[in-house]
Amino acid sequence: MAEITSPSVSIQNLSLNYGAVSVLQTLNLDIAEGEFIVLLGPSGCGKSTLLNCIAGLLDISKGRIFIKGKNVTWEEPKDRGIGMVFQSYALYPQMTVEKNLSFGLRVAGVPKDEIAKRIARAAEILQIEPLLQRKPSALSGGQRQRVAIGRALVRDVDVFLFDEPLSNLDAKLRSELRVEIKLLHRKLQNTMIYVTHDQIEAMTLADRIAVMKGGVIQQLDAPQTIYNRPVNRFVAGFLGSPAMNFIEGQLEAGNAATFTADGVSIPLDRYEFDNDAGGGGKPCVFGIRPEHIAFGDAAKAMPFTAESAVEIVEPMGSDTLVWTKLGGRNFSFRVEAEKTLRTGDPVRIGFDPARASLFETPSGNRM
Amino acid sequence: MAEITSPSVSIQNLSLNYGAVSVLQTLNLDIAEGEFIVLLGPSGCGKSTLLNCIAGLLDISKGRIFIKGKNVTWEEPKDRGIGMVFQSYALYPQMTVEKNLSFGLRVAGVPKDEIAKRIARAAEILQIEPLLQRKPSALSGGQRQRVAIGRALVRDVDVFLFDEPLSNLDAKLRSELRVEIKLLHRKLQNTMIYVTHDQIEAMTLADRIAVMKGGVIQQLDAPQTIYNRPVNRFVAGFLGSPAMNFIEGQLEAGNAATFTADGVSIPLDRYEFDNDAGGGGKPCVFGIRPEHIAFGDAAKAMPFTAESAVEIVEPMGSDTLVWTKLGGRNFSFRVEAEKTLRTGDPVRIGFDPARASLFETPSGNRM
Amino acid sequence: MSDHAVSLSAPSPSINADAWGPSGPKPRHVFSRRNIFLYGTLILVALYYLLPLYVMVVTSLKGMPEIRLGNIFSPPLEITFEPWVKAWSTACTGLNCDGLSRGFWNSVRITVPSVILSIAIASVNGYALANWRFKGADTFFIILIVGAFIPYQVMIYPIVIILREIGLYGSLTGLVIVHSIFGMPILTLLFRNYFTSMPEELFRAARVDGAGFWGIYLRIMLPMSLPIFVVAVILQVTGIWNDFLFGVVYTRPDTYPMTVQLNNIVNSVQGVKEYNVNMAATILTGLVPLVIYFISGRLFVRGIAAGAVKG
Amino acid sequence: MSKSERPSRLFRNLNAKVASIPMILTALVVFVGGTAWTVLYSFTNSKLLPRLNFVGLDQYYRLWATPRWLVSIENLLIYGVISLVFSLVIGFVLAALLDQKIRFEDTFRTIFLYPFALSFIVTGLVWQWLLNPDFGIQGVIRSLGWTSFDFDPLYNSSIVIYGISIAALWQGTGLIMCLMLAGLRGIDEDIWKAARVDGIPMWKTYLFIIIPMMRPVFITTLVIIASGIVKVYDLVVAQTSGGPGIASEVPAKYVYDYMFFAQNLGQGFAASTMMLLSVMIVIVPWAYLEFGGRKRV
Amino acid sequence: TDLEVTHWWTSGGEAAAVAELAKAFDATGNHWVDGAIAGSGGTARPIMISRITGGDPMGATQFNHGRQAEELVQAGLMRDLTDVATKGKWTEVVRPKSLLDSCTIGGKIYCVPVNIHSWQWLWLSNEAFQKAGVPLPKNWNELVAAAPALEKAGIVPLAVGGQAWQSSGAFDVLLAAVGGTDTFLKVYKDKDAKFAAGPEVAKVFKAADDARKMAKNTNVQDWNQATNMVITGKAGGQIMGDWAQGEFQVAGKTAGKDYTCLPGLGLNEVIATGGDAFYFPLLKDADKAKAQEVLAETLLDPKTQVAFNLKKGSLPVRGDVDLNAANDCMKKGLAILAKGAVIPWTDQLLSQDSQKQKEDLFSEFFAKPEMTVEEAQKRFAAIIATAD
Ligand SMILES: Nc1ncnc2c1ncn2[C@@H]1O[C@H](COP(=O)(O)OP(=O)(O)OP(=O)(O)O)[C@@H](O)[C@H]1O
Ligand SMILES: Nc1ncnc2c1ncn2[C@@H]1O[C@H](COP(=O)(O)OP(=O)(O)OP(=O)(O)O)[C@@H](O)[C@H]1O
Ligand SMILES: [Mg+2]
Ligand SMILES: [Mg+2]
Repeated sequence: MAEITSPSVSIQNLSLNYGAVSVLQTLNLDIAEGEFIVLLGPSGCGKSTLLNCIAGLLDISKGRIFIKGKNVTWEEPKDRGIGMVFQSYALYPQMTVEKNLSFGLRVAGVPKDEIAKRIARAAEILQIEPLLQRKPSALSGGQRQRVAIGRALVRDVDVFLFDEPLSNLDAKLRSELRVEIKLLHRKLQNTMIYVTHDQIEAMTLADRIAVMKGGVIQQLDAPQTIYNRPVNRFVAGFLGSPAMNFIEGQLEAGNAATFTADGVSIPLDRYEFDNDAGGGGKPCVFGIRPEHIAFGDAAKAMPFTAESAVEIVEPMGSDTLVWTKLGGRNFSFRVEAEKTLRTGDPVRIGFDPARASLFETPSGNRM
Repeated sequence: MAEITSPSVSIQNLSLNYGAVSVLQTLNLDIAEGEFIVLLGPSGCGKSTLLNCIAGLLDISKGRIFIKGKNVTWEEPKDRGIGMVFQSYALYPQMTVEKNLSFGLRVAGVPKDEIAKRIARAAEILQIEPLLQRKPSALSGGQRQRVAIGRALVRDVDVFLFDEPLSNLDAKLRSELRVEIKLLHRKLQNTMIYVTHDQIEAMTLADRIAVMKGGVIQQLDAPQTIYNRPVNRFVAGFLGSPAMNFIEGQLEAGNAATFTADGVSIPLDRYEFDNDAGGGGKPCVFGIRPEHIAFGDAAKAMPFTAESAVEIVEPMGSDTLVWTKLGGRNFSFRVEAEKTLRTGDPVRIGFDPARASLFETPSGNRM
Repeated sequence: MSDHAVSLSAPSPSINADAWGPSGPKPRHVFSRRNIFLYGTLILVALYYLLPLYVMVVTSLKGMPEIRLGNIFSPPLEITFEPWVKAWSTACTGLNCDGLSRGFWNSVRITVPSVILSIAIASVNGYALANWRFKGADTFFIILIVGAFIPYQVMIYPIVIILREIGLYGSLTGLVIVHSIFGMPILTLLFRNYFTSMPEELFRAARVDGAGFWGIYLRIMLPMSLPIFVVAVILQVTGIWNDFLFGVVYTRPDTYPMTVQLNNIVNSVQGVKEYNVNMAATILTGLVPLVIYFISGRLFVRGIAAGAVKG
Repeated sequence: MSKSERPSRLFRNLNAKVASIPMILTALVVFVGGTAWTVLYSFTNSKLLPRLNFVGLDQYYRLWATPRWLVSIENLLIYGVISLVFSLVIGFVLAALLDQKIRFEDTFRTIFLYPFALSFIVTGLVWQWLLNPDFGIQGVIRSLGWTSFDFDPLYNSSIVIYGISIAALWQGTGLIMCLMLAGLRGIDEDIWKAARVDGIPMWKTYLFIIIPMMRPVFITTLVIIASGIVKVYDLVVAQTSGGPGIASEVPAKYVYDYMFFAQNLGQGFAASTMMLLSVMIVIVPWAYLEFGGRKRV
Repeated sequence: TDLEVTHWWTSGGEAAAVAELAKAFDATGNHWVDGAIAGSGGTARPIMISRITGGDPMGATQFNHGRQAEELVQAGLMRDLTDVATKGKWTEVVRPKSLLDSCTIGGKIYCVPVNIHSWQWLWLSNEAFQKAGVPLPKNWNELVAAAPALEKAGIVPLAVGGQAWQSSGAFDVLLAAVGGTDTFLKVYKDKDAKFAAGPEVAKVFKAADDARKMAKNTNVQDWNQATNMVITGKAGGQIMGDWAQGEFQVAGKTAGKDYTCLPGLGLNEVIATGGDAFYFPLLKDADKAKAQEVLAETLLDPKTQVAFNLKKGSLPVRGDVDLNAANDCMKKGLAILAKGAVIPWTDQLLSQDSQKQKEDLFSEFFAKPEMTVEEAQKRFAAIIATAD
């Protein structure tokens, strides 16, 4: 069948149990050649497990895995053409950093000078040149992590599996490496499956993001789509920092749909419904991101405005997060750092409901 | 001497070598009772090493360490009244999560019901209740990390040492735990020394931030001061994401000091010099953060404005980073996500030099 | 892949198996090449190990006339359990004709405390050497290691003198101490090296958690070193249970271990040798360690430090 | 401010020091004391009982003029190399095979280990039989028609030491296997995973990753095997009592025979001193490199 | 009173023999506490010596008579039995007298000899010679002559087990038989090294060379396996002590019919007075000391002697006992003993040290065909030169 040969990685009906604990449930995922997929999801949702399954390191309970159109479900990891960065690093403790990096290549019979070249390149990218002769036990946490990345980078494979590769690095290094990984991906055009908890990483690197929860992929879409049109409340709440504001209320379907909650009523004529609005009085949740909220003068121009009082002010360096109340709920919005607001100050806020998201209760699906 | 009894933790002239590698060099640090100190610094700069020294887990080469006014330089870790989260977790593999959490308490002879209560509380905060009976090997990376945090949290100690405790957690959980840690700190009023690479964590949690580089503390100040008035170019460049823009040029000291570089000249009359400006033509670096740059109409109101063209547009979810050129250098600024700029568009940018930083060359110190 | 071709798992009838290929867990064929190689090797080697046992068992079931004539490999024409009975309960050593049974409880009384004490001392030593090094410790340790190479017969007389001087000569306590002393070099090395290979962070974490020397040893290190304790138990149980020389040199006749009887049954130079009884006696004596081997196998836990540290 | 003097060194790490007292006592009193005693008496002509009748180096001259001692040393070297190499290799291979999550692991392990439990006094006899050219393996195979088959290692002076090694391996490899197995069980599963992803073949993973990681276990094993080699005695007595002739004599047997059969303690002590001396020349520098100075590996 | 007695008599016949001693001792109202340790002197002696020097001595202990306990006596750890001996007139009853001599050190008697074991026997398989079609040899020389025929029939002419003491013992037997009593004494008693290097002894070495050639296909270790070869007709003969007889008996063979024994190899019918003796460590406890005396007396009691030696297969140390129950070979021995054709055995003449060196030499000689007779004799002479 033609459709299974085109994606670089194709996962079909994958299930995995650890004894009685079922971690992945009939998961399906097609990844195109050269695509950069980021896996996002709460801690313990099964991201590492999924990578391990793709790598062939866990015996899956059900389903199939194809890589480059070949069914590799029962293949050995080495025959799958993958490179992997382990969340726990799994460095070879008795080898120097250099040996750690070169070992796989030497085994594969890559010529010596080629190995040296690749290692030099990886070490430069990862800024670990001075550490090449050390053993992992004499490295800091972040340095170990970089060696783990290096071990995957030097290999010439079709699919890279990266499990939170940058989590222990400082922001500066992280953004540098992010760029390097992006460049590398552009150059090599190999498929990347990348687990991260850093949303900037996710947004900037990914061609598509897969948001997982409890072993199930909730949404698989381009970053902007995921961010702006989350398919359910979980995805909406999970992405974005500071998190999206949610207000529970009802949908009043009249001439123009309106969302009403404790003291507020938001007109939804500008909102694009995915599904039919259904009957009136339907309970639902209204969500809007803090950065989509204007305040002060700018708020006046918005289709919806409200008055409230500042409750908490949280400075975050470049911006400040301001907490107030709307519809009886805590409600946060972001202002530039220099704006000086104090607790108790009255504020006017406003937003465009077109940028909001509306979710059914109790299913949580986008409306 | 009175001054050494008041700080909760006082480190005097601490040096540490690993064999020939010198990691910490005559480091001094006084931390007040109940203070929340965040250690920031590039990977491998010696943060974990410093924590280990404070905990008494490494034999220091020189110097003294006082905790609560007592010289603990040669005390056993258990006599120092500290709790620690290890970067590598260091969970007891043969114990269940519950046993891992309760170990320290059982050793200290805390009554059973008290132990149960504290564990229940920690497990709730960390959202690991369903995992209490598992062994660490059956946990995901983030779950292990949470257990590691929990093991410190349940203990009732004077000083907490946290080594990148949230690095492997998803953004949502991370911000929740951040809040919990802040609350806990407020409640218990114990001293915290906290290593992180997450600047939001650093900014929101810290009373003071210590920025380290190569085993030396570069600056120790309140978060806003560090952010707005970095003492040197390293600190300025290290903090802030996206990073500060730097333009190399000269300082023309005339009536009013001016910074000049390839085609631009920025008046510095509003800039507060820390040190004497020195002679004319002195080479220096001008730095300004992307979020302090206004563009379009807003730019016109700024004391300094310039025209340029958009080179790259980087969407980052809530905002977009726009790259242009100023003074021959790449120059980035942040705009709201909905602003649609395209490569090649002409832009007008402007900023207030009062918010900039000026650094001497080659020392890199703030002027 | 040949594996796929011979797949035993029936493809789901609704899907064309060839087009979709393998699915689900990789089937484990009983007769895969890996298994044939693996079990083939193991069984072959096991045969080599079992051949002498076979000869022993067969011989022990034969009567003496048959042995005198016979082929050592041929199964007994007439199975007799008399040698076993004799070995256990009626073989004479000198005047005492109660076979191995006589020394059995003595052996137990010697082995149990000796094994426990020697392992306890050595594991604590190993732990101190691995995790709490102090100046000079290495020197003593190296002396111990060299001591492991001294043939212990050489030490018989000095130890007689030492025991005599501290007044423990001839007592069970004395013997237990002797066993602990001679077990110490190897066991200390065993434990020291095992503890050094444990992630040091665990030790650090426990210190921060407030545990002291003994707390860390008992609660952290000990549970994590089950496999090595098994090895130590195997070493010591075997060594002490089968020990003859110390048991007889450093105790009195009323506390002689079973091996004195075994030696007496087996080792007469003059007079008639009853091979069948010898074999039976040897197997009988070996049964106790054998049982320990089998039981302790369960403690060979896999991945004992898994999940402990990252890096 | 109280002058913060370093606390007395003696009381630092006190628990560890207290716990090491048995070891220190053993090392000093038994091993150093006992050895010194032995060396002292090796300069005497003590016979049945130790007596301080000094005769200078006479015992040593006699020792090195004795053909049996020279043969013993040569045998020890051959036997040492064989059993070291094969014990390690066989022990490790068996452990690696058992570590493949096989069924009946307990049974196989016990089979490989049981010879260790059996007293060699009798199993030596069984090996004598098995290797006896007339009614042992050679006899059986010849009776099956292959009449030129030769396998009589215990009865042929030139290869007897190899014959002894066969039985020695049979008896000793089980323990080595257990040690190795214990070491293998300590290896983190993630290392295996990393190696599998790196495409490293099984044997290379063992050779270059697992074995180096098991270095401490290997050192323990090495010392156990080596000390067993130096002390080898029962095995030879039970199988050949040193024969044919003196072809399979070993130093420990020389020591034992001269101490107890010949009732010439001085000679026995001289021989054991020589053994100990050569062991020390090898072990002490190595041990200082291995265990001294350096912090944890 | 309980008295612990250590010894290394543990095999079936030996144990039965010990039981006789114990029975006799118990009959005196005391109690024999048995402390048997098998494995011959090498195993048992360090234990005994440790016990004695460790300050926890047994009541009595076996040694081979001869020089094994010399030093313990000199160290004053052993009890002087002269009083008991005088009372029991041992000098008169013990026969041959040389036995008591080896218990005497500095004019005092320290041990009680209990039996005589002699090495001087050639055991022949009647069946083997029948099969080979040669007449049964009447002495060593005839056996040597018959060897080629035996070999042709696939029979090993002479069985010599691999253990060192067997070849060494065989040589000593040859020395007394081929060389004669005087030669034997000259070498071992006078320790005449020149003589040992001389032509008389060279003759013996020639015989030993024959023996080694005849024995080259033995391929067994234990002496009783070698005996078993004779029993089953796989070997023509064996030089072994009188204890070998037990094996023939257990196998149901009859002397004269199935096998033949030739004392002194049929050349020089003498019997060496090796054997066992009991020594008594010095004890503090007066009761036990008393019991020791009783035991010493009991051991030499005629009734005990008969009962013990019949079971043990050895010869009694008293001439005045009646041994009708003895078998053929034993009777031959008794007859020789009665004639007074006795020589002391190496245990009595040589220190254990020299014995051991001798063992090493002969086991090498027997196993190594390329070792020349001359070389062996030279080394033998060297051992004799330093022997004590
Ligand atoms: N055992 C050792 N021997 C030599 N150098 C070491 C050893 N352990 C750590 N180092 C070095 O000491 C420096 C500081 O290490 P440390 O672990 O304190 O870094 P860190 O600031 O915690 O870094 P990270 O953020 O990556 O965890 C690093 O450069 C590291 O390479
Ligand atoms: N051996 C095991 N036995 C039982 N459950 C396990 C085992 N290993 C992992 N799990 C569970 O499986 C789930 C998925 O684990 P996985 O490591 O894939 O999570 P993850 O998404 O990578 O999380 P994280 O972001 O924290 O690394 C977790 O809830 C974990 O507790
Ligand atoms: Mg994970
Ligand atoms: Mg660190």
